[in-house]
Amino acid sequence: MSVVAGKELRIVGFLCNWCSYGGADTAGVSRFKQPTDLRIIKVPCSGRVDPLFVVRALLTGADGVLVSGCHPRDCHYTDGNFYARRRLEMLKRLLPFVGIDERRFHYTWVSASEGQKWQQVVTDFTNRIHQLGPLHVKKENEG
Amino acid sequence: MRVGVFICHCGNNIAGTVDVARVAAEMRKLPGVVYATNYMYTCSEPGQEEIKQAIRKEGLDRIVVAACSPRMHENTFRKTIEKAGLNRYFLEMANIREHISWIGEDKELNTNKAIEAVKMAVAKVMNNKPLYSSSFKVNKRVLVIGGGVAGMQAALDCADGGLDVVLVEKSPSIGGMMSRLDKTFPTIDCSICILGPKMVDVVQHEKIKLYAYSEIDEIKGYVGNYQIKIRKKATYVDWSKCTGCGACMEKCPTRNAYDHFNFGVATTRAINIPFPQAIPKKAKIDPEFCRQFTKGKCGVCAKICPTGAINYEMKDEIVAEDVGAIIVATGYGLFDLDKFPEYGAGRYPDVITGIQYERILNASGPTSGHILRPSDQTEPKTVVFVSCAGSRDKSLGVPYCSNFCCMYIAKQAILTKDHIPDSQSYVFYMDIRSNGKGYDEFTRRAQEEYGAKYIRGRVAKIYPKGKKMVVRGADTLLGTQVEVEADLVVLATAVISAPGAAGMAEKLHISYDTFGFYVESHPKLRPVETNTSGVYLAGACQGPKDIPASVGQGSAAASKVLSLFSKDMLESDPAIAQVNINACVGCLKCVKTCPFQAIKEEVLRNGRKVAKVIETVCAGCGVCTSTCPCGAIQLQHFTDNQLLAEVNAICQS
Amino acid sequence: MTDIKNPYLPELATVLRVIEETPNIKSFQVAFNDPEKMKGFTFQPGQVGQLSVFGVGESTFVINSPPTRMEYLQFSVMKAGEVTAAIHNLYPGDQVGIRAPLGNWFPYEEMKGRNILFIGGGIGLAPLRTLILFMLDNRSDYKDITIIYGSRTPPDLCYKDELKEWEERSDVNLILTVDNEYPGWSKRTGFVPTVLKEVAPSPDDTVAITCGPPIMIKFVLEGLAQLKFRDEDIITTLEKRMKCGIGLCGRCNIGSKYVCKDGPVFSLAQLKEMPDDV
Amino acid sequence: MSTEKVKEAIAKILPDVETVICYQQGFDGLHTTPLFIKIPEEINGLIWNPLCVQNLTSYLPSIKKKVGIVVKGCDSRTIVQYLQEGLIDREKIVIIGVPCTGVVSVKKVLREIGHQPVAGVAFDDNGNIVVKTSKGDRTLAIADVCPDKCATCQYPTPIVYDYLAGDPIKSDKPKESVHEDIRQFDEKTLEEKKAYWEKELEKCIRCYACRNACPMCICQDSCIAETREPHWISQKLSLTEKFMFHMIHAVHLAGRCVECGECERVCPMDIPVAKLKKKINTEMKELFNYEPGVDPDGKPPMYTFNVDEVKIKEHKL
Amino acid sequence: MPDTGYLPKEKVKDFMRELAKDAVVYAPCLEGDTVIFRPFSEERTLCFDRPANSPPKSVIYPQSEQLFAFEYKKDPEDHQKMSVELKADTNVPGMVIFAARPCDARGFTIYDRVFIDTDTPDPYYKKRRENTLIVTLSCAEPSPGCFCVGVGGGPAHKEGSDAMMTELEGGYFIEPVSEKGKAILNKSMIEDGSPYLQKAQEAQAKAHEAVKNPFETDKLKISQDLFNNDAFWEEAVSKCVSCGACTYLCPTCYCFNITDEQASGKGERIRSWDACMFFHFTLEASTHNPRPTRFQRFKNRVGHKFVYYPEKYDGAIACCGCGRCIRYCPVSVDISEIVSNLTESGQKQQQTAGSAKK
Repeated sequence: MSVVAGKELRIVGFLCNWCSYGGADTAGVSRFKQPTDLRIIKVPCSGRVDPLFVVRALLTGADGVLVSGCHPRDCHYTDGNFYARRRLEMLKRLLPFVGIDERRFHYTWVSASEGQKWQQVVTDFTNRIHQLGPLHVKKENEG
Repeated sequence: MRVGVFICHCGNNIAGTVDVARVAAEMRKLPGVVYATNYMYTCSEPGQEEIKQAIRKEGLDRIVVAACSPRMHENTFRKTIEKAGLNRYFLEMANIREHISWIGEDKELNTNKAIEAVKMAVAKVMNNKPLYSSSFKVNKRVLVIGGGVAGMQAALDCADGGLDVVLVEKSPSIGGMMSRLDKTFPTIDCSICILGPKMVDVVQHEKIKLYAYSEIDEIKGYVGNYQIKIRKKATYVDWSKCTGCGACMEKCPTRNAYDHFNFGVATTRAINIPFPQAIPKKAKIDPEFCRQFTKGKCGVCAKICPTGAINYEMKDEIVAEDVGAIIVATGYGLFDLDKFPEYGAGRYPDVITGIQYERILNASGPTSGHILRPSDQTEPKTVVFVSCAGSRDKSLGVPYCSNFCCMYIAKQAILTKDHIPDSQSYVFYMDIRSNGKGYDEFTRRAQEEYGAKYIRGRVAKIYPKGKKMVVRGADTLLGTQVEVEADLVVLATAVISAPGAAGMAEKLHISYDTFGFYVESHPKLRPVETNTSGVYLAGACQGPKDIPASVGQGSAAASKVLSLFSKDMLESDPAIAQVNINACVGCLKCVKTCPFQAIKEEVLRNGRKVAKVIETVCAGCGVCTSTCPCGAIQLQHFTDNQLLAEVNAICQS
Repeated sequence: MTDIKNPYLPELATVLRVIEETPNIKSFQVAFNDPEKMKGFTFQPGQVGQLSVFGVGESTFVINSPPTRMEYLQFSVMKAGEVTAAIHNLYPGDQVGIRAPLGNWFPYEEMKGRNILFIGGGIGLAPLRTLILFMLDNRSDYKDITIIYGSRTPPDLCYKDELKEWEERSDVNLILTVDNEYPGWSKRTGFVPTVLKEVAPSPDDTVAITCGPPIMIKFVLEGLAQLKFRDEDIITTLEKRMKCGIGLCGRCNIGSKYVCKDGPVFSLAQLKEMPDDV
Repeated sequence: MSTEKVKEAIAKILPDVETVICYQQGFDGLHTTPLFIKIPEEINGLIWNPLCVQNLTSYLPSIKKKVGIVVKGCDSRTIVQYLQEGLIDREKIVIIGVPCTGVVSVKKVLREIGHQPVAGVAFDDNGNIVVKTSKGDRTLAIADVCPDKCATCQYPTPIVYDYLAGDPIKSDKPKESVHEDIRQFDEKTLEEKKAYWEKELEKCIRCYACRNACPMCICQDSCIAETREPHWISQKLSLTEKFMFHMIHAVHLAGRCVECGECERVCPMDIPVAKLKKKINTEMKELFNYEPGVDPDGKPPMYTFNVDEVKIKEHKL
Repeated sequence: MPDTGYLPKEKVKDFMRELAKDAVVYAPCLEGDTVIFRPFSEERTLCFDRPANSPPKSVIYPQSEQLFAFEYKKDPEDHQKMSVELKADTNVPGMVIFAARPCDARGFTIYDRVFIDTDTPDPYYKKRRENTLIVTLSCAEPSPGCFCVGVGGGPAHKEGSDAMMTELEGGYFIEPVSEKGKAILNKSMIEDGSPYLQKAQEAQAKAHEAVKNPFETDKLKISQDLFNNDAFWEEAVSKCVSCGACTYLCPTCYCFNITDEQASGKGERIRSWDACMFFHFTLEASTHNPRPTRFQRFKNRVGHKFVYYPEKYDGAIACCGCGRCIRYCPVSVDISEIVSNLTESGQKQQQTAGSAKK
């Protein structure tokens, strides 16, 4: 049991607890319809997102990874998203170098009140991943 | 491991678009899950009871609740499982309502997504570890930053509640903006008459320690245990000797010192007491203007002072205070005239700001309450008020409403008529915002009883014409151009965040919005709390506010502190970073990136350097964990392995 | 080409019972799923087994139930790393894997007719327990049996029920100690090596068998030497990081000896012949 | 020339330090190996020539006592980076800097001479290396067999040193050339790049020579490539896991790699692993105008931030 | 049938194709500038003129292999009940290692004692070993760092080979060593080798002469004093960076790790190469590490090859002298030099040098 074949692709989302997870909640409360592909992992802060989580996800089966945190200057932990922004930008620029389309990885800022923005982000990112199709980075080669 | 899974229908909220029974059935197939069920309302009393029963009966050791957002009920269920004997961190929630049932239309897809979400939660909970909070002592003193009406109210309420209060005010007197006002709306009672006694209460309260003319240099620590460094700025007057007699001020030869209290409407002496009701009523030298400092000789005040309080050698002094909580009441700032080139950018003396007009109106102000226009000290007969001078103007970076200008313009129009009965006031406005108790009646009175003419429209330009100022604008209701020849123009300049607000927020580790106003924890339900525990907000530092709102918030913040201090010990959140000293290589990159200075270097007995987390300071952001290259510092409850378990549950299934 | 037994493939077994010995030590009684296997299983006191939690890994523990009581095999596990943490999460009914018996054993035949001195600390009583129970089941084969056992605090003492039983027996001399004074503890206090010195058992015709944390072992060995025990009469059982358990993977060696295969039981005389990277 | 000056400098500092780390001849004519000089007599064993490639500074963080070290310009960047990160105590290190016009890549020489055993080498005055094999001598221009880093070297003279053995040299290589190879690789299509890395990384045997030789891989024994807590990576020898390991190495070196090229030099399977790190460096330069190992007071960009990042634009969907 | 064979150079590929009919043929292939044993296919570039960067040990002893797969199974009737299913697969196809060097083949004989000649033989290794034909190519000249003759081998040492080829001008002279090896003489491309016997022997003797013996003796005698002297090791390997290049490239290193991996109730137990040079190799859960320092680990590595293994196996040295650990060492640590210093004659040299040290 995993993504529904033919209908969904595998999208992993890392959302910070204070802003974006709340934004996704707000979108839910407002009944803003979204595609179902995204699977959300809650983290306290976007600064907790080690770029290697994104790499691991993309290498082991994810077709797309989304990271969302508080808007810059608005981090619950003051600086967490500032670090996140640098690390994730670095990763975004590294990915195409190893042959992974950088469009498969998106990072953005959504506050707890921005339900509508969240809906837009999820919808647009999911559409983008569907346009790109499944990612076949994974290739087992023993020996 | 014996995981129990509880799927909530949430009435029809979840069950309507998710096949909850199927989710439960799928969970039963998972290794490690020994119990899975679905229930109408898991958060209800019987729903929680069922969880407790199952824990006991089935010997469950970890619980997954798939229901609404954990932001809603995580605490509820943590308490539930704790009551049944499990550690509260053996709970994971899968958000299948806000993130699934409410946003997806296809029941099949929703159900599949819910199954995966719960699988992720199961994968994570199997990696959870019991965490225990430790308790620490609270220092039951409170720091109030800002001695305006909000800060004073907070300080008095705390002090009356038995707390020791440290009140720090950066100007020489407490009282803030309210002490400058002439009358207050909508009652037209004298501002200083109602504020003065409060100021006296503050200075006389045995529980309040006042630092006037002082600023916050440094804030260290955490809720319950803050260490504050206060900079007592040099006044060059020994306040322990100064009696406030004012003799120095009378004899001071410098007469052109900028008068901060009067917003430059008049000048003052280089040594001055800001205003007659000042608390503390002490003199201070303004070295920028004092001849002793600028020319190196004078010494008049030193000679005249009967108590010998003058000390030209005085230096700033740093004092330390330890407190357990902080109330921030740093107030607001105002746009300068120079923001308005079309209104003369401060070049026309008879175009003034609302707060300057307050000083002109005020009986103890520079004109002793006679309305005299600055240029020629004559009585203005035509006064034009311009509202929204900057406010609600995106191009000036102030898209918001300054909240109380409409009201004080009405008040000032009324007072103008009171002072000069043959005067005529004009008010250019965008909208009249008067939604407080008795407010709308008040603005009507200004128009109906006092004859103020309200013109809806923006003022495009103000320029001098002889002794008059021509105010040119549009009347958008009539659709015509309007020109008023005024004797005096008062701009209701935009309320902005206090100067230095951002720097203060950074010292406090609280967040601020793009305009520099401090951000409350929740816009509705936690309006005085910040996201940093132990730091509370009062007054206009959080956003433009009038007096009653500021006072109310001051009291609210005080009550928050009082309830925080009702316990002797506080419990720390155990979901904080932890160092595995065996893996730590002592590179201390985590020390560099920790936003809270919560990590320090520790030298082990064998001489090895490692990182050490100061448990009470760590806020649990996890920046250190993603900084650490060797995985030695792990944010508990969000460890690499816990998050990887979730990633694997999605990607490797 | 004949099919050989796959030494890496564990025998499936079920946890029967979990006993909480101390705050961080649990004992697990397990039995093979195949009753025939259980019936046919034999081992010698001191031999070890590899206990698997599939998905997490394997770890080596001494079989601390004696070969004279074969309804189950008992392993005592102190929580330290990933595998032991996973083992601690096991409940009765859970499935595990066992590869046993592995390694050598206590030379109990050679000890017959002699005085036996057991010196244990903390979880170090586990390997001794096998031999103690085995000797008590064959009590007449041995002369005096003395057990010196200590732990940090009284709650850290393993096998509390058995300790009580041994204490009550007249044919066992049990000396218990904890490191420091502890509320409600009326017996000895002090570290095991110190107590050994105080008790000063005679080396005459006595074999000393010791197991415990490395630092205790170090001082116990010194103490025994002072008491004039011969190196050949001092026996200890070593613990090492092991993976294969059959002398191949290369990490548990001390010189040319593999603890998993040539040990874990060594006499001090043997240890002295080996390099010192213990 | 330099050799004597290096020896002089060592003789001078030796009384003051526990050890001086420098080079000696290795097992054949083409290889050098570290020499740890403790007593004056051992100075004679020292050699200094373009075969002294290894970045010796990686030994510094683990040495507690006061040491002397011989560094080339490129090696000195490691010391600068160590200083930025607070990994060494400048007081405990005496640096003998040697201006360098380029070293020799043993791999490239071996490729040129067909992997013959080498009896000895000599260097002539025209910038050539003469390699003696059983099949005769081969004369190669050092410029043709230098490591890639030398071809674009910007720091021929050490950035920090206490003694300089030789006259400072200015770089004659254009600054733009440094990242040229990365830009060219960037031009390839995603498929080409993916195929390239799959083919290269497939060769990896996870011996971790690249990691252990890397002066900035400070985790060493605590590297997450081998731990279960955290369990980032399995011991399976699949392409995914090899890929993951090299991504870990690259990401952990983001904004820290001093481009000494050790990872690539030591790889027994000749995988161009330095490229990944250099790519990140190119981006660090672009984003933060930061170059690792150049300014002792600099701040590694991943451990700091600007509230307003001038170069990071919000990404649109 | 003749005792020896001859394979003309132009028929080499035909011969390999023939072998590939019923086996996977691993041959040294050029990838970039790297020589690696790869399953032979037409698009590969063969490279016989120097030893491969990595030996063919992974063919018989893969760097990682599944010991067994497991799956947790829920009882459909009673979801509280769970069983485990284990599946082990020791089946392997027929394999040929082609054109390995004699030292590489000799390496397998060192494994054989450990993995096969024991009371608990390793079925995975044993099956692969039995299913693999090893055709070696004798060395014409030594590579940098080679010292096979010092450990009882040689450029044409036949131990471990099933058949050995020796390069001559127009082809390869083939000597079968085992019964398995004899069978290849039947292949149609193989001509009678006897006319080439003498030339081949000459070539082999010449090659043997060219390899230096760093120990200057056939019988190594390690000084126990020196071996047990920590200071010797600290000094000798202070430059070692503790990576695994030497062990992973070594045809005689066989230490391994066993780890479990699982996702969603399924998984496998993996056996993977490990290196005694790694700190983690002996790290215990209690955080105690019996060999915490580099020199202790290096001592164990040398000890294993030159002291412990010989102690266990009749004096056999667990080193084939292929020189890879020297050639590919990031810092050019030379094991032959260290071992030579460990011998009694080496010890004397050391002492004279060491007495001057402060």
